[in-house]
Amino acid sequence: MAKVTLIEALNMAMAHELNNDKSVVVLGEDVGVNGGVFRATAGLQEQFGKDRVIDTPLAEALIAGISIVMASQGMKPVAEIQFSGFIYPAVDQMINHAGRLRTRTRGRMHVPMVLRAPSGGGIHAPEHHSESNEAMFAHMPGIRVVMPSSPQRGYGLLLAAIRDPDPVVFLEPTRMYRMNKQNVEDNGEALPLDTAFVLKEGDDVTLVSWGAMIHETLQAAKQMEEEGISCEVIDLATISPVDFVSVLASVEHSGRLVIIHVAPRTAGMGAEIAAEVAEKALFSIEAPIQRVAGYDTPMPLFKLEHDYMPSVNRIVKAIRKTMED
Amino acid sequence: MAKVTLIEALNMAMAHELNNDKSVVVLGEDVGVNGGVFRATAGLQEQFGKDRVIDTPLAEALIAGISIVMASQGMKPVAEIQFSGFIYPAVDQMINHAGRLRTRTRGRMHVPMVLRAPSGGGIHAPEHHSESNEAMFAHMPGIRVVMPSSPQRGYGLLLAAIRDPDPVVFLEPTRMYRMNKQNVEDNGEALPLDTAFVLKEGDDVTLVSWGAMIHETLQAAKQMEEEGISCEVIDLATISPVDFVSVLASVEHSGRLVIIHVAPRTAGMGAEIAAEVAEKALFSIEAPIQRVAGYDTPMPLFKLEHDYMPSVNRIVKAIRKTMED
Amino acid sequence: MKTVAKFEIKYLQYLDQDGKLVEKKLPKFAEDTNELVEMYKKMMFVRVFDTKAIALQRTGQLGTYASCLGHEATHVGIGLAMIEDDVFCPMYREYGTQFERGVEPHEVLMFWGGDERGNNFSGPKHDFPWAVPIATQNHHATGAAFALKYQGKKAASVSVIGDGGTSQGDFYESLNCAGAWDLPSVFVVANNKWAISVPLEIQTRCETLAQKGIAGGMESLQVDGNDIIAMRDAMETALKKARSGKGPTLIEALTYRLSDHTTADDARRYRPQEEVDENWAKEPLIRLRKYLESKKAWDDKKEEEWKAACAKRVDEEVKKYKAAGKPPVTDMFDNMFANMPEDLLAQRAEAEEEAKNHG
Amino acid sequence: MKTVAKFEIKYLQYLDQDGKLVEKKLPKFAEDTNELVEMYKKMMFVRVFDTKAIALQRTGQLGTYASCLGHEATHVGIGLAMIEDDVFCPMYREYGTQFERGVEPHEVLMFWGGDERGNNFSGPKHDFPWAVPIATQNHHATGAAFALKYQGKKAASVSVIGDGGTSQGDFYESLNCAGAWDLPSVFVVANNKWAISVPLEIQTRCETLAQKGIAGGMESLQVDGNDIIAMRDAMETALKKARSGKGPTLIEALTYRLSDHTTADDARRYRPQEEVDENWAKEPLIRLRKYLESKKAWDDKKEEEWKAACAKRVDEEVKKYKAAGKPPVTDMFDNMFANMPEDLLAQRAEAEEEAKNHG
Ligand SMILES: Cc1ncc(C[n+]2csc(CCOP(=O)(O)OP(=O)(O)O)c2C)c(N)n1
Ligand SMILES: Cc1ncc(C[n+]2csc(CCOP(=O)(O)OP(=O)(O)O)c2C)c(N)n1
Ligand SMILES: [Mg+2]
Ligand SMILES: [Mg+2]
Repeated sequence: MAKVTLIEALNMAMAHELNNDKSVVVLGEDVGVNGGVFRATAGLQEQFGKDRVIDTPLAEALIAGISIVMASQGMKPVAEIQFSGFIYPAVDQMINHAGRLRTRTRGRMHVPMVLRAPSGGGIHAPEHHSESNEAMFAHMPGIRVVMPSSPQRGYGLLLAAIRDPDPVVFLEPTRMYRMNKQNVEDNGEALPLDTAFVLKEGDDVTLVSWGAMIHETLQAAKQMEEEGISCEVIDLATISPVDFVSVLASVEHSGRLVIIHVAPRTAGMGAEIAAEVAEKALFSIEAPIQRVAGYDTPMPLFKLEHDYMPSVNRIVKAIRKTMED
Repeated sequence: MAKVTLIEALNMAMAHELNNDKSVVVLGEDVGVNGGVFRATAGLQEQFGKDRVIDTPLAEALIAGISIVMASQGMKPVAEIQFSGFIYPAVDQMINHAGRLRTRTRGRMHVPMVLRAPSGGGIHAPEHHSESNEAMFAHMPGIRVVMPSSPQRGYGLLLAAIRDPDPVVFLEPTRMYRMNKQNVEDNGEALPLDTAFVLKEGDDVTLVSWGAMIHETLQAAKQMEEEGISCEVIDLATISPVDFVSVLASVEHSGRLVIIHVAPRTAGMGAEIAAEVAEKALFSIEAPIQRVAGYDTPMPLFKLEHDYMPSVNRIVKAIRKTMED
Repeated sequence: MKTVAKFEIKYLQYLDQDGKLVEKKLPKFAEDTNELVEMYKKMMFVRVFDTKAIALQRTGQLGTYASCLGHEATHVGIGLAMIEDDVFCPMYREYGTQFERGVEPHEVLMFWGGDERGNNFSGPKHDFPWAVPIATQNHHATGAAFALKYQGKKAASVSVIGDGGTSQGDFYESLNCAGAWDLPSVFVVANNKWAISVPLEIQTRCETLAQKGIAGGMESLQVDGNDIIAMRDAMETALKKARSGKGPTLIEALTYRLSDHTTADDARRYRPQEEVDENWAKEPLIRLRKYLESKKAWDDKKEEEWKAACAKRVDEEVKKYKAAGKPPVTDMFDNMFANMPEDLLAQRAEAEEEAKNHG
Repeated sequence: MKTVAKFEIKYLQYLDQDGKLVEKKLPKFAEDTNELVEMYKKMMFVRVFDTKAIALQRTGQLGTYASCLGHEATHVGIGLAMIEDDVFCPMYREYGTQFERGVEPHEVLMFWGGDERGNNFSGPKHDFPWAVPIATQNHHATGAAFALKYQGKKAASVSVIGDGGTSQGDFYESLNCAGAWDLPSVFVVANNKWAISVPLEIQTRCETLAQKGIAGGMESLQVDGNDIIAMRDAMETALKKARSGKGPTLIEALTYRLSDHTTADDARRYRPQEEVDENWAKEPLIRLRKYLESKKAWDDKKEEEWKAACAKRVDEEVKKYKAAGKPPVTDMFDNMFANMPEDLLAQRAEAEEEAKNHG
C-alpha cells in the first residue's frame, strides 16, 4: 500500500478503470505525452496508448460535447478541463445536453461521463486558474458534482464518478493536489456519491466545508478545541446531491452551523445548505448560521489571493459568533 | 400616457435611450427588420437605422464578447439573447470579462453593457425556450442582475440598466410580456438598481418573488387575505445585488418568509435569500422559511410545464405551513 | 510571393429546375426510374405530412412547428444514403431524413406537441433527438464519429446545420476536430438562405458555405440541395469514403426555406414575396416529377392516388399523436438519474400529489 | 462538376534564415539600414527583458511567466505597424508589441507578479490587458473594430492568437463576423508550432493556418514571422487597408516557441531537442544581425554596448517592479462597480480589518 498525494490517487483511479473497462477513455488538453499540466494523467498514454488517452484540440465546448456523445454511444469518457477558469465554454453542452439527454429521451440515452476540472486557489497561479464554480454546476439538473479533499476520497470518489451511469462534474482542489500523502490501496473500491464524510466528531458546532477549505476548517476546529469548544467537521464531498441527512443530523445535535467555502458568498453552495438547514432544523438552531466564503469579487491575482480566501481566523471568528448567542 | 404591455414598455425604454444617447446601440439575432422574435425591438431599426440596430451573426459568445468591448470603448450596447436557453455560450465572456474588466484594469476600463434575455416558462414554447438562469449570473462578481415584473418596472429598470456604468444582465419574464397593460409615461425616469418593490403590505407573512411568479404570488396573497392571513408581497426586481434592507425589514415585521421562484430549487436565488435572512434575522423568524421553486429537473416540454412551475396552490400550502408553527 | 496552398469548391447537380439532366452520366440508382419514382413518393409524403402539421398548429392542436417545406430533397437524400449503423444528429426540421431512419410521424408531432416521449422514437436507438441549441449537434456528430471509429464499426455520423448555424463556433470546432482526427463524419450545411429573418449576407462574407470546410482541413463541396439525385449521390460518396476510413466531408446543400421559419414566425415581415416565388420554381418535387413524366413513369392519376395514400397514412399518425395524451407528471423525474437522489424523490412525490389534487 | 470558388494562400518573406534577401524589392522602411538597426535593437531589448523575467521567476521573485523567446520579430513587427489609435488585443506573450505601445516592462512584471495594477499600464488606455482565456481576445478585437468604425476613427484593431487558439470557436466566430461586417481588424495567428505539449498536427488537419481565414471570407496570407521585415510590411499593408475601410485580414506568422510554454512547463517532456536546435537556426535576431553586418551597420562592439544598455534599462524596471510592493487589500473591492453595493462595502470592511489584524 503506497503513500500517495491526491494527484497520484486520481491517477491511480483513472489507471484502474482504464484497465478494468475498455469503454473508458481519458481526453483533454495536454493529457497525453505531457500527462496533464498538473500531472494527473502522467504515464497513462504510455500505458494505455493514444487511442485511449487522447490529446484534444484546444476547445472546451468540443471536449464536453464529444464526451457527452461518446458516453451516449457506449463509452465512458473521462474528460479533463485544464484550469477552472476555462470550463465556461463547456457550460452550454453540460446544462443543455449532459444533464438533459436521459430525461429528454425518456431513458433511451444516458451520459456516463466525467468532466474533471481543477478548482480553487492558493497556488500562486495566473489569472483564471483559481476559480470555484461548484454552485454553477450544482444548480444544473441531472448533473452530479463531486469534490474530494484527500487522496483516499479522491481515489474512491473518482472511481465512483467514472462508474456512475450519469454525468459527474469532478472538481479537484489544486491546493490539495500535493498538500499531504495518505495510504491509498488500489483495490478498486469506490465511495458513495451521496454521502458526506464526518472528519471529526464534536458537540458544540457543526462545520461544513469541502475541497481545500477543509484544511483551514480542521485547523480552526483544533484551535477551538483548545478553547474548549467542540467542533464537528463535515467534508460535504458530494456537492450535488448534498447529503442533508448527515448535515441535519449533525446540526440537530450541535445546534450550530458554520459553512466554509472559497467560492464567492452570494448564491454559493453555502446558501443552499444554510437555507435547507434553516428550513428543516430551524427549531434546533441556537445561533444564526454563519457562512465564511470568498468575497463577491473575482479571485484576485496572487499577491492578494490569501486575503481573498477564508482564513483560519475568519472561520474562528464565525464559530465564536455562533457560540455567543 | 399610453397603456402598454411589458414588451412595449421595454421597446419604449430602448427607443428613449437610442434617442438620448448616440453611444447606445441595440444588437442581437433578428433584432433588426424583424424587431426581435418577441417584438421587443420592433420598429427600432426603421427609426434609428442599421448602424444602431444591428442584426448579428448567429453566435451568442460573439454577441456578448463584442458588446463587452464596444462598451469598454465608449459605446453602450444593449444586446439581446434570443431565448433563455441560448445564453450559455455567452457565460464565458460574461464571467471572465464583463464582470472583471473594471477591477482587472483597476478602473482603466469599464463595461456599461446590457445583456437582455427572455426568462422563464409558461408560454408553451419549444425546448430550451423556458429556462431560468438568474442564479448563475447572480453568482458572478461584478455583474448586476435585474428582472422586471410589470410594464412600469420594465421601463424604469431597463433605462437604469442601460445608463448604469457596469454590466447588467436583464432577464425578461416571457410570460409577462403581454400579460397585462399599465400606464407608462415615456418620461425617461429610471428606477434604482438596488431597491425591491413592496407590491402589497401585510403583517403575517412576507412573500418574496420576482419575474412571472409575481403573478401567482399575488393570487396566493389574495386567497390568504380571504382566510384572514395578511401577506406582504415583495418583488425583488434586482436579483443581484439583493435589497436585503427591504427584505429584512419586512421579515422582522412579519416573522415569516416564503420565497417563490420558477428556477430549480437547488442553489437557486431562493437559497441566498433564505440563508441571509436566517443569519441576519434568525430570532425574528417564527416559522421555517419556505422555498417554493421549480423542481430540480429541466423545464419539461409544455404538456407538463404547468406541473413544473410553482402553482398558486403550492404557494398557499407553503404559506399555511409557515402559519402552523 | 509564392503560393503555399490552393483550394477550390466544386458544385454538383444532375437535374436542373426544369427537370432536364445536366450531366450525361447518372449515378447507378438514378438509372432505375422505379427507384426515382420511390424517391419522388417519399418527398411527397414528407410534404403532405408537413402541410398537415402546419394545419394542426393553426387549429391549436400542435405547438410551434418548424416546417421543412422546400427541404425535401436535401432531407430525403440524406436519409436514403445512410445505413442503420450510421448515427444521425439532426437540428430540428429534418423529418425527411428521420422518416427514412424509422422515426414515425406521430413521434415528430409528439415532440412539437410538447411531449418528450417523441424523443424516445422508433428510429435507431443511437440516433440523436432534435437539437434545438444550434450547432451543438455538430459536436455530437464528431463525438459519435469518434465512438464509431473507437468501436471499429464501419459506419459514420451525419449532422445537419443551417446557414445561420455556420456562424457558431461549435460548428467550426467540430469540423476542425473531425478533420484533425480524420473521423467518419459527413457535415451537411442546409443553406436555405435565411436564419429566421437574417439573410445569408448578414451571416457571412463567404461566397459559399462549403468553403468553411477548408478551415477544418476537409474535402468540401456544394450540391444542389433541391436535386435529390445530386444530394443522394453526394451523400453516398461521402459516406462510403467516411465508412472506409478516408475521413470527413462537408456538403453544402443549396435549398430554400419556402415556409415561415416556424409557425411562430411571419416571414412577410422581412422577406420579399418575389424571392419566394422565384424559389418555388426551383423546389425539389416539381423538377423530379417533370423528369419522371418525360420518362412516362408518372402522371396526374398516380399523383392523386399517392397524395391520397399519404393523407391516409398521415391521418393515422395524427390519431396516434392525439391518443398519446399527456405524459404522467412523474415522467419529469423518472429519467433524471439511474439512481434517483433522496430530495428528488421527495419532489416527485410533491408533484404527483399536486397533479392528483389540482392537475 | 463545375468549380464555384477558388482560393490560394501566399507566403511573404524578405530575409531568409541566413540573412540573405529573397525578394529584390524591399519595403520602403527596410531600404533605410538605420531603421533596420533600430528594429534589431528593439528585438534585442525584448530578448534581454525576457531572459531577465525568467531569471526572476527561477529565483522566486516572479510568478509563472510566459516567455516570448523566438517571437521577437512577430511581436515587434506588429507593434511597429500600429498607430496610437489602433486597439491592441493581446493574448499573453506579446511584450514586444506592448513595449511599442508604451507599456513599460515593470508593468508586465507586475502582471506576472500577481498584481492587477500591471493591467492599468502606460500603453494606450483603450488597449486591452492580457487575455488568458484563449480566443476570447478575438471577440474583443472584433468589438473594438466595430466601435472604431462606429465612431468614425481611422484606426483598426489587432489581435494575436496562437496555433492552439485557432481550434477555439471564438476564433472563428470573430473572423466570420469581422468578415461579414467588413471591419477594420487584423487577426494575427502566431503559429509557433506548439500549444503547450500539443503539436500543430493534433490541433488541425489544415496545411496552413492562414486558410482558416477563408471560412471568414477574408484575405489571408502566411508570413515568415521570424523575418521582421516581412512581418512589419505585412502588418502595415493590412492595417492601411483596414483603416481605409477595405476590411479585415488574417496573417499567419510562422515562428517557433524556443522556450518552455511557461516557466511552469518543462518542454523536454514532450519535445525533441533536435527540433529546438533546428529552430534556433531560424530565430529572428541572428538573421537580421547577419544582414546588418553585411551592410557594415552592426558589429560585436555595438552588440555588446547595446546588450549592456538593455540590461541597465531592464534592471531599472525590475527595481520599479519590486518597489510596487503589495496592493492594498481594498483594491479587491474598489473597482468592482462604479457604485459599490451595500453588502460589498461590508465585505470590504471585513477584508480590511482582517488584513490589519492578520495580514
Ligand atoms: C444557440 C442558439 N441560438 C439561437 C437560437 C434561436 N434560433 C432558432 S432557429 C434560428 C435560426 C437558424 O437558422 P439556420 O441555422 O439557417 O437554420 P434554419 O432554421 O434556416 O433551417 C435561431 C436564431 C437557437 N435555437 N440556438
Ligand atoms: C480557453 C482556454 N483553455 C485552456 C487554456 C490553458 N492554456 C494556456 S496556454 C495554452 C496553449 C496555447 O497554445 P497556443 O494557442 O498555440 O499559444 P502559445 O502559448 O503557443 O503562444 C493552453 C491550453 C487557456 N488559457 N484558455
Ligand atoms: Mg437557414
Ligand atoms: Mg502555439
